[in-house]
Amino acid sequence: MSMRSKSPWILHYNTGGCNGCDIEILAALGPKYDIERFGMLNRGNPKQSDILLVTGPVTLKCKNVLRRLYLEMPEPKVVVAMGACTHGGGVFRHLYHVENGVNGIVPVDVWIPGCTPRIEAIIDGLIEGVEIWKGKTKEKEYLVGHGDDLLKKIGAIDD
Amino acid sequence: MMAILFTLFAPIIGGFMYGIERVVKARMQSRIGPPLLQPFYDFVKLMEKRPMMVHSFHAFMGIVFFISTWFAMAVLMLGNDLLIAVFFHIISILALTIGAFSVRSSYSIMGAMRELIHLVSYEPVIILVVVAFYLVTGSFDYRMILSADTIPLLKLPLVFIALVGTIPMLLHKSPFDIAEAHQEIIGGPDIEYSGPFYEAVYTGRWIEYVYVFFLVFLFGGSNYFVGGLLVVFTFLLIMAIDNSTARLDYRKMLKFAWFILIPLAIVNIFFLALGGNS
Amino acid sequence: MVKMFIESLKNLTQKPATIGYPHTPSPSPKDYRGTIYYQEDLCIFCDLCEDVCPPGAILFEITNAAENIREYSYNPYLCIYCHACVDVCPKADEGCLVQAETRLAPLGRDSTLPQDVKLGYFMAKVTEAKNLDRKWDAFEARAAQSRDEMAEFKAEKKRLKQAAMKAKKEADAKTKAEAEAKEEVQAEITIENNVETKTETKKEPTKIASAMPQLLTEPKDGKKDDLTQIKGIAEKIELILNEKGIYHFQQIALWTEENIKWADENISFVGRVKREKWIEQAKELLAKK
Amino acid sequence: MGSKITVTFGSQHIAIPEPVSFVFETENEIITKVDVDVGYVHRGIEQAAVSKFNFNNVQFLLARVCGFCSITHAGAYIHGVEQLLGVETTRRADYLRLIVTELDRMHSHLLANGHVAEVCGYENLFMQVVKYRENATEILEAITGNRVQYDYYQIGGVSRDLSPEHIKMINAKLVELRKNVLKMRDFFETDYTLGLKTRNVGTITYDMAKEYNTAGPIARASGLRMDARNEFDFLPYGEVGYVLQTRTEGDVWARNMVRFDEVINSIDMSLYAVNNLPEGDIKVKVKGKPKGETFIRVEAPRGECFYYIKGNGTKVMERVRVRVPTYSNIPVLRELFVGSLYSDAQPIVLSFDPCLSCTAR
Repeated sequence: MSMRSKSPWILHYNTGGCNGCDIEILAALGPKYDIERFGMLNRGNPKQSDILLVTGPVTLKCKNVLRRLYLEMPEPKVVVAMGACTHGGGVFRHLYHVENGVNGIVPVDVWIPGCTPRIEAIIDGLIEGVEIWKGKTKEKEYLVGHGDDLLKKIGAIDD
Repeated sequence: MMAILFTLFAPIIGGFMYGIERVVKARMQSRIGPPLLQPFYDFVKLMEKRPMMVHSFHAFMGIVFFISTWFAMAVLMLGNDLLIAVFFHIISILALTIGAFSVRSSYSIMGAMRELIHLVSYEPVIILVVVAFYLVTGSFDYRMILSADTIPLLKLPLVFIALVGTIPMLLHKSPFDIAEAHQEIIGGPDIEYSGPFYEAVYTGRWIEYVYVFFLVFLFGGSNYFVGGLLVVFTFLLIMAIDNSTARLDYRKMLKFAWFILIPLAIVNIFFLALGGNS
Repeated sequence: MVKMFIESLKNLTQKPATIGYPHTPSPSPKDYRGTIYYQEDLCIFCDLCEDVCPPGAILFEITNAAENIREYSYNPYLCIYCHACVDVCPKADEGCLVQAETRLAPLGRDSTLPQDVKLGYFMAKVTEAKNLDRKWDAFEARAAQSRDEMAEFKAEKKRLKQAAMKAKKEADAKTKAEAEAKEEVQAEITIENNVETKTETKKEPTKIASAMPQLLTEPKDGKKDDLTQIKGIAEKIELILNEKGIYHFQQIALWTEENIKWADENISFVGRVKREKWIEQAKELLAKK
Repeated sequence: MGSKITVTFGSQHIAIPEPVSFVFETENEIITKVDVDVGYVHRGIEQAAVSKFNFNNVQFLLARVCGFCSITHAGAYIHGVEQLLGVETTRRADYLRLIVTELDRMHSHLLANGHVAEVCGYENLFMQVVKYRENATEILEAITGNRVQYDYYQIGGVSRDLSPEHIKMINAKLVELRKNVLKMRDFFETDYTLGLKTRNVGTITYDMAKEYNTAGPIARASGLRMDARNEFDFLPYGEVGYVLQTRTEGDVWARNMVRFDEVINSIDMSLYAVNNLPEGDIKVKVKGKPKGETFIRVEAPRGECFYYIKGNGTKVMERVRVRVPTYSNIPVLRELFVGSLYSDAQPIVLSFDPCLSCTAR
């Protein structure tokens, strides 16, 4: 089990944020912080990823994309939400085209505070996510309470 | 006995080579990089993922890729014929491409097409390498090559250069990582594999390392020290080239292989044949 | 290509540029914009920080409208660390609102919340980290409601005061000759009466805003329907409905637009009745019965 | 390989972190048709700026229009409000604003160039650029208190002052950065394989640049002499040695080169400004509420950013209109794709340094 925690692969999706977090993720891949030390790779492929790293307040148009990405990831998986936007929308809270954070769409496991977080905080958050990931199993996770309508549409659960 | 052991441990040796590669690559980019055993951590992680497949044939083809690559290795070590091993390697790549064609992802189909172009580019050179070995040592048997009196490298310098030129194509390294092209088609043929099925493809790639660097090792002949040195040198060279080039277009790869590498190997073999007759 | 080749080999021999962050802590930069800390005994409750906060991460909940007692709450995970609240705070120099140089650690689903008095009442009261943002949503609604109550209370107070003044003036005009002592007693009585009405209005403040549906004190024939059969009504909501006086499908089936509005305000979050089609469902269930 | 393949590029793709969707129809990997959808990031910021926020904290919202050019968005708005209020900022505040704006430009340009190298499959060059870029972000962190979202502009001045230690640190780091940026520019300029991938790829001619109304480094790489820093003097660019940078090739390579030239120029300007910082206050007191209308043009790292703001004497603005450079660069992008290879599509997109969160707001 502990060997598993040394190889988390990341899927990054920006759901309508300001790019600030994405810049910092790119910088975290760079030589100074180098998150590959922990075996983390930015795979960009939901089918081979373990950590869904979400940034942004989830605009209405990104909502279903985010859900699909989450469902395409095989279990065990965790969601790490980064930045203030993902927690209730941040500065975009209650705007008309914004879903007020990630937790209404996919279940969030770790929140990283900050706008934008320091890279040290990103590393901390990913490690925290890995800790939660260690405790998860192959069992299927449904998006219960997170909009079952789409799940029914794609046949993931019965009516 | 050694041959059987070597075949059995081929994935492990390949995994170590991949681990070393990742560390060296990170150091060349002035990073610390992952631990040496990282590929095996990935291995364990992928085994523990929920098996999720597009359809059973696709998943099966991924496993066929792994098995036939390993089988090519086994043929190389036990069947004692280099040429047959080369053809088994072709079968493994074909299995991968057939699997990739069988899903509807456009990235996968594009990756499969590029993979075939890879095959067309490097496989003639490798066959020429094997033929050159035959001309030098008079055998397709690797044991005969390894016990030959001469060091094949001295007679086949241009063939060796051609082989080094094809290694980036075979192992999907920059500048010829066209089929994998992480920023374009995100892994190409492997994109739709996940969990344990991706495991098969991932591990199959490690065996390719052993396969190709074994060919490099053969250039040392009976002098194992020269062979080992060649492997280390080639490995570092490939790493450094990987880190200092951009990805090229597949057209350029095909031109490079057919206009430079194949003539290079043929010229060498031609002179060898002339020298042998006179 | 050649230059990069040489550079790669040079990097191979040199020490990597990576810092060993989790193992060796990296220095916290000076004047870094981090968590906002609050000191209650210095606060003058001017509410300026609440007004200025762009994401609304600072909220004052009015717990006691009569005595104007407010509680400061702050959500560090929603905060954008923009420094605006500290700039606007009149007592920032004395340390009422201070921006620290560090930020809170990431919040895992099962990790304990930071228990710091200086983070305000919300973080102190919430125990579980799971679904923290929804709890904050609920808290925001509660704080807004408390503010409405406060406004209502103030308006009521003003009205009463005016009424009392008017009454007093009229009384003055009418009975100039009457004794002053008697007058005072009368005024006191009216005020006392008003206090009673005040508390009544406070109990159900939203009654005025929208029409209440037909409510029962107890189920008809002593037997209530199983409201959870309606999709969208969980056990918890059923309890709330029962408490309000709704026991039967029939009651829900008879709801009008205004009743739905009432339900939105009093039972669950906005739009739920319509979205989950409670009324249609109730009608169907009624027909089945 | 004769049949047509429809390839989607986005909304989730490793090469471009932002959600944007391109649908390419390819034949032999040559793009024949393009469909662009940029609306994924729309959040309704313009609406919020005139309804939810007061005029004195709209800049915090506008800074989060885009993380790359946060300082320009906040800056443009604040310049406009200051015009409406009739505020004269001190020269020291102007200089400090200029330093932070230019530092922002540096880190944005460097990341953009590094990202082009990354999508060309040149991972090492990306790593080297990011390594040296840290110098710029470290300075920004020390001055403003955050690496990306600075919130440095305030109505009437700036939020923080520079201390002598800061000036010393900035000098040391900028000199180092200048040395390394020159080295990086050399890599980009002379590298053979990167040249194969970037030279004569996605070429915009001078006429095309003019016709399609491009902006920023994209226009300047095609020889169009346009830069809002050259025309407007909200910040004292004339005093610190600003030079307009142009190239004539108009391809991906030229855009990278223009960015490097601008980074060098920005470093020079910042060094001059830091060492010749005028004395004075950093902030002046502001009273009143904005009334009237005005427009502001400032140069974001991606090009010219246009703001139109209108106040009506209340604490909420009446109109805040944002027009961003990427918006005017998208049409020519579509034109470039048709006929180019799919493997060149990523370098072309990234060489535009697209900022979709600006475009859709």
